[in-house]
Amino acid sequence: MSRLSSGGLVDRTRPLAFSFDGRRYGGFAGDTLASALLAADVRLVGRSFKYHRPRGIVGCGTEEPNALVELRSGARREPNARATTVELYDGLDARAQNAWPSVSFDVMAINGLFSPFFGAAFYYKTFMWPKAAWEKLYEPAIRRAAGLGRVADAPDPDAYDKAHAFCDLLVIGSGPAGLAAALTAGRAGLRVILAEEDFRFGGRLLSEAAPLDDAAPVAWVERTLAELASLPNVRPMPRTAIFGVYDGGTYGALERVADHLPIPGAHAPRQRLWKIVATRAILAAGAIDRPIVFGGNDRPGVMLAQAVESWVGRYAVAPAKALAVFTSADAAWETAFAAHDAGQQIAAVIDARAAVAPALLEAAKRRGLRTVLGGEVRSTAGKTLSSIEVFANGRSERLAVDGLAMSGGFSPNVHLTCHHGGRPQWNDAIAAFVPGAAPPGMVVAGAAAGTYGRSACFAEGAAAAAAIAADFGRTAPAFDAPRGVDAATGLSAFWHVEASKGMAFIDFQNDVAAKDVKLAVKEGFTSVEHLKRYTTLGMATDQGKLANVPGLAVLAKASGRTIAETGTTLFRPPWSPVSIGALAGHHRGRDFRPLRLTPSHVWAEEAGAVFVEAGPWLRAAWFPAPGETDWRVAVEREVKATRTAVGLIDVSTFGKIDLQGPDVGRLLDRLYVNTFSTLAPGRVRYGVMCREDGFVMDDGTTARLADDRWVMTTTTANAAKVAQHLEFCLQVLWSDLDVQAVSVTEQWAQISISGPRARDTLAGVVDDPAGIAAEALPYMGAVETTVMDGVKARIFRLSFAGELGYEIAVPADRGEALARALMAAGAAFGITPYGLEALAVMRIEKGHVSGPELNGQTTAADLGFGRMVSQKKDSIGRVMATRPGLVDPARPGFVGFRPLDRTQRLAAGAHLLARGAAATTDADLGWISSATWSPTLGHAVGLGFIAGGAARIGEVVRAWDGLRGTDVEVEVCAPCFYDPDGGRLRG
Amino acid sequence: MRYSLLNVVVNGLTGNRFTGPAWRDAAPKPAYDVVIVGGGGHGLATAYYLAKEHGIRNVAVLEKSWIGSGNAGRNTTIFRSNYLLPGNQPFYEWSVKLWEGLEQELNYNVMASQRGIVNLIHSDAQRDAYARRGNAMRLSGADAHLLDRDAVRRMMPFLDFDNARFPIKGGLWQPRAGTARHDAVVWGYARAADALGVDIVQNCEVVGFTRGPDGSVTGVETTRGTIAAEKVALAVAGSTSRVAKSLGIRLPIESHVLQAFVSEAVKPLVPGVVTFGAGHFYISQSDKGGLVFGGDLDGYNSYAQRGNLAVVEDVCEGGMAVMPLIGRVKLLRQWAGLCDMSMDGSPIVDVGPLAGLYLNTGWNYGGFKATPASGWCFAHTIARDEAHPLTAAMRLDRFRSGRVIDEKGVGAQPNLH
Amino acid sequence: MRIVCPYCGARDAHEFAYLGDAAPTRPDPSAADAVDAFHDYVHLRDNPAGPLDELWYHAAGCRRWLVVTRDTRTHAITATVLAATAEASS
Amino acid sequence: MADALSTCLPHHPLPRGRHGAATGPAGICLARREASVATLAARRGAVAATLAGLADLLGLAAEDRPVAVANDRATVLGTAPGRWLVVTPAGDDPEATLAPLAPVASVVDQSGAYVLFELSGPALADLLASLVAVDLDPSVTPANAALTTTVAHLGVTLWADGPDCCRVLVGRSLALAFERTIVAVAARHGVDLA
Repeated sequence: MSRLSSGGLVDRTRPLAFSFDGRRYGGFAGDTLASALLAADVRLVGRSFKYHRPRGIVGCGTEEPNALVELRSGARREPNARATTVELYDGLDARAQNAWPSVSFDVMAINGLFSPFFGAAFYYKTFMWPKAAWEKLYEPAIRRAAGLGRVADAPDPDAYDKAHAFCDLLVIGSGPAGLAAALTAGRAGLRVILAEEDFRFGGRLLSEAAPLDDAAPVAWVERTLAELASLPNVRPMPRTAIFGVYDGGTYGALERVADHLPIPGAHAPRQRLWKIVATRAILAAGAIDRPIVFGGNDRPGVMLAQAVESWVGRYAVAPAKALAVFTSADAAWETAFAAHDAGQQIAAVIDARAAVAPALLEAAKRRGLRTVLGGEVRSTAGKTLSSIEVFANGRSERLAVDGLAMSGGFSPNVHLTCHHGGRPQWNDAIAAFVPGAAPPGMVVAGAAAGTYGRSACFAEGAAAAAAIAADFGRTAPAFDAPRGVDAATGLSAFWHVEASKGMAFIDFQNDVAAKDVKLAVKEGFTSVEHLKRYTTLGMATDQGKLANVPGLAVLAKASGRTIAETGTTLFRPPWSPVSIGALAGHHRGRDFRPLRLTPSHVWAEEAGAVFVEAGPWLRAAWFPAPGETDWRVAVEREVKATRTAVGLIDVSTFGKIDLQGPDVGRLLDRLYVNTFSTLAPGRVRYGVMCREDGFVMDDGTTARLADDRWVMTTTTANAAKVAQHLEFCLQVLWSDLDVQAVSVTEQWAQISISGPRARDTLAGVVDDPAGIAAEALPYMGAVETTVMDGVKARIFRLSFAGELGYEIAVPADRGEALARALMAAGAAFGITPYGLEALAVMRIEKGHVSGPELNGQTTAADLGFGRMVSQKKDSIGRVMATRPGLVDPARPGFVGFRPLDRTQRLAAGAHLLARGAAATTDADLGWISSATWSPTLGHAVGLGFIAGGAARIGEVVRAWDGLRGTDVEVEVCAPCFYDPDGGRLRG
Repeated sequence: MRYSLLNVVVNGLTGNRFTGPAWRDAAPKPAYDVVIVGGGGHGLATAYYLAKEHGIRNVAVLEKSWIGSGNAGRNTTIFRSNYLLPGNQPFYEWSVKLWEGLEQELNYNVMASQRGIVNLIHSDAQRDAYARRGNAMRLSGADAHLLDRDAVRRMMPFLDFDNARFPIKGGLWQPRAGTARHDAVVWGYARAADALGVDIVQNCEVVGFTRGPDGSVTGVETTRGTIAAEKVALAVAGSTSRVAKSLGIRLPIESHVLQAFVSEAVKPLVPGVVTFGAGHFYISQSDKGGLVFGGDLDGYNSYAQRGNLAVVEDVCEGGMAVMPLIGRVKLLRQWAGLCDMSMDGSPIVDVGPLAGLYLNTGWNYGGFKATPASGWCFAHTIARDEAHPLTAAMRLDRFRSGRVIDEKGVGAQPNLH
Repeated sequence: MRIVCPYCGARDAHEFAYLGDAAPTRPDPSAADAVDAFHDYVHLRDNPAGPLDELWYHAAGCRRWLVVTRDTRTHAITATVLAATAEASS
Repeated sequence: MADALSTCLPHHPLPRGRHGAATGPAGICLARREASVATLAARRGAVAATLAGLADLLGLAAEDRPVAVANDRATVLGTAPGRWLVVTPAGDDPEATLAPLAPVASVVDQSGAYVLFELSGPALADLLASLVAVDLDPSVTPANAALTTTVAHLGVTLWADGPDCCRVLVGRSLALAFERTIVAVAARHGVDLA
């Protein structure tokens, strides 16, 4: 048990139990899983990616590359959770991952023995023989060994929320610079959001020992937070990581709402995705300690000095019984002093520098700490660290320590400044990359900008906020910085112990060692991007937060350049990994997209409809009668009933657009290939609409209800597209036209009845039966009238099914009533509701084109509408439709097909081949776009396109369907199989 | 030097004493037979096949940055030939055939892995359309199978078959499709081309062209001097319009960004490539274990190589809709590639439009899979001054003639392809 | 990305549908060279890396077509006006 | 997903009553209200004339911007330049009511097209922050704003109707989807479906 007897910010009155790899341990509220494991003397927590070497806890936050665990189990199992950011809760259950059978004995560790051969990118040079072996043998093995944690066993049971926030200033990070900035801007009255990734505000102040205003720094943090909380214009957001900077001042943020609980509270989300729109932002994300590259630096027990400071200061944990420090930076000395003062035994402070500030030596002496100047650690020993080999003054010495704190200086967290392509700049003075061009509206303050030392960070944060407040025309009161003594921040660049023994790692998780970088350079991969991609350096789950700079240093030396010359790879979003569930939010399962219901839906369900998803809509597919199990039987019955009596279907999903104004006729003439301006009031006309490139966009009927009032219908699929196209014509192409187009798709329920008894049925619901008499309302006529005792209605006499038919439109809220009324009125005539399947059968029998034919690849001529195209006027697409490729007689044209052997079936998707032709692309004559069994004709019928089109009618070709193993001889015929002269429509 | 097991062992034992640069860091010569502008997969493959298949070895590949820095290094590494139209399908099928032997051809393990692709089907109309496509694939000699719901379930039980807004009704399966290690493809072609004498010149940006009295292209002006060339070939996806502008050419091209995403590494889950038929989402899993996925274009012209959040959400919604068990898998990195989106969604491989100039562009978001065949056919076009039969339909003049290759049928609207 | 709709105010770009370069204007269909002119109008684009006047449609808002001036390198938007100026005037 | 949604298919009406958090008062109340609605679109160049006509006809000073202007007879919502949604009491025939405007504007009855919802409760602000990607701070969005926008892939027009209360027009075919969205997003507050 390594918990210090006093100090820290854990709540010793709230003990928590948790388990790791099946063993039970205890911790306190305020612990992370990592601090609790260290307090319980658990050092070995994982295995590395390639060599499966033992891995411990290196860092204390988001940067952690090693201590990745599987958190929770079953459907809630989260792979690759960072122990250093997992807030401890009672009953927490975690397991080591990427190790078998156990983390302490992992058979895959044998890879380590082959490390001389498994160098950088070795796999590009081998595994090629024999040819098949890569996929059969090598790759499966590699895949099994690779990967880290396991995905959950079942759909994620938790909810994920989304929210939007807007502010004048977003402050990212709540260390000295962030708090000073938030307080200054808040006092100035700006709308401020203070986002902190940690579950506690304060940043490094939570770990540091040096007092502020003569008290522990946390006291000042608490006072500051209390004031911020009291300001209505300031919103502090804990557990909220800003992960991405997007355009227009949009920041992506992930709030971990319930990750610190066993499961989210009832109905509460697990996480919330925030989309924060901020006019300005101050990045105060601090800096993280940098590892040193030396032999065995990956051994459990070797950790960042900054982390040691946190274990001791914030979590009251002594991370080792005997701890050595290896550094080239003053800050690590301060860490050693603080740790020692808190009760952590310090074996030695080893500094690569030959000389350090006398004050440091003095302070060490005062504490009786051993110091080694000009020294370096060349190797380490132990499964978990048991000793280190120190070389100094020409001699080696082995120190028995079980902990080693390392620091080669700091890497400012410039990540977010790169999200708009800004390239970090190398700063020799602090041997680190500092922000280059930041995204618009963002400034960087404090350690993230390379400014070290508390008072400087306070001042910089406050100044940045004051300047922004001024831009908003507000004045900020001077920031009253707390009194304190700044720690020493001197350092000199030190990267790599050249005389290391054993593997000296740069990227701990991906097992990239110094020798790999040198090999990459030798093989010509000297661009930083090539180095990264060739060695996988910086591609681990920490995205190079620790590895990048040391890697660049080794690269620079090996390729005879400076780090400034090598440059660095770009950080891209997200700053820290974001769960896919949070990015998806509530749009899951059946609620992935909103479902649109037809006006008669409730009636249809009562009538036993089987529904099908049709784009955004849910529509009736067929209405099985009692005892009907085969859908084909139901569909056949529905078709026959419609053809012989009367059938009913809800067609409200068609797009409908109300057109008013003096220029509607002119507009329609330009939209449709055929002429509409001549259409008389009370009449309906079928029209075809093209894109400007000459291909068909949509078709439908448009009725002229009065001189200056028209209503257009579009296909269900193209409703939105046509409406947008129409507004384009009115607003961009011809804004001189006085036309008001209003979508009324939702306004009108439209129910179609077709069949010989359609008029008799309709008579039972219209208030004025005379108005629908054959002569009063002829085929393609339209009338505004009333039904069901005074309900406003529009009746159009047309039928997609090809019978005497009417489409009756009433306000959508009356659609269900209309369906019921029609069913009642038609009962005596055997009215039968039908669904999309029967509709499809009947439209194919009639040879009407639909989605499969109007696929955006066909012209009006292809579809047999050539004669409809008016040459007396211009219309969209007319000119481009004259291009040779569109008038080529060899183009596939629209025809019908019937099997020579009438017992055979046809399937859409079959291609057409000449008799005896080989099945090759060159021999391809066309395809069948729609096919069905026709109950009316008693054989299969198909529609499709064949090279040459109608000219081939009468020929016999093959409908070849290699995919489903059929090859059927078919006769090419006219597309209309049923009532070609349309007598039944006019009946 | 040839890579072999022995080579790996020897270098392992000798601390890599017997290894050297994978390709020479060449300095540009004053003149070449062929100068290829653009050191991406297509440019390097073109150089390789020029040297290998046509004996033209006095070739330079000019790259303004590091080779593979464009879309070759920012894609989702999928190859397939599940195309519909005769102008496309045979070309992509030839590409798959080249992928199948690429390791041995290049003596470099590009990790081409034929894990298969399944396009999920969610409606009867979609099944009919995929049936037409699958038969078109078979006509060109490709493999295609129509799967029913149960077959898809056996293959990928983790998909949502029970609670979906758009139920899975089957799939179109091409077993020979797969993925490859994208960077390795670039390095493999570079190393192989270099071995045949091709000069690969990095950090050499083309800033202009030299022209003959007749207006023909006679060479390039670069940041490393003027280079004369019998033939200048453009393979600069993402920058085509900018380069063409300096030649006074306007093209049926818009630059758009396509985002791609990778998750943290997880143990094997997704066997091959899966595409969601009712939303914008497709996914595969890399050998390292990362889930590699993407969706639709951001949808507006851009040279920013950066995507926006709304599309990230849209893609992840699609992911959760088909694979609701990945909710706790974490997105590790997002990036974006610049796509030359053409007006019909299909590529342009052609001689001209100026004498001495050769055009390879408009690969939309499908350039990676085409890399081998694009190099193969473009090399032929350059060497013979005529279109290769497999790219005969991909000429620039098709927009004027109307013989477009519009797989999606959305017309001259690049962001919809 | 946020677009300030002249009518609705600042909205996320996902509320808008994109068309593209606003410069090409529909040629005279009766002109002798109409086919060539339409070929250019429908297909050819300057596709500049820099400021571009573009047509966006506020599909989820006022359903007006807008001309948005946006830099294709930075996505920075400097101006937004209604495409049909006549629409707004009274 | 909130519990009710996982057990209730999206094409079946949600049970009325309490959803989500069951303890304490409901944070959100969602109720359907009856109303008549019409789209009023000024003819080309007749925006001023239409506004004047509205003033005469309904006695309210509507504006050519996205705001809600109401009196006891009607609420007029600006939805686009020269366009408004006119909300009148249920049972009204808006095409008849607004007929006098015919010379200067098109009138289209939309009473069947929309379902009018009333959203209210102490958690309304939180809910709107989740749903609406618009800055609702008074300094940016006036209290009388009429927002036509999307919430969770649904097109809506919404405006404030007193403190902690707003009204939302939703397409009729999507009304159930809208209810599901509210129940899912506001589950933690507790939702009362009236």
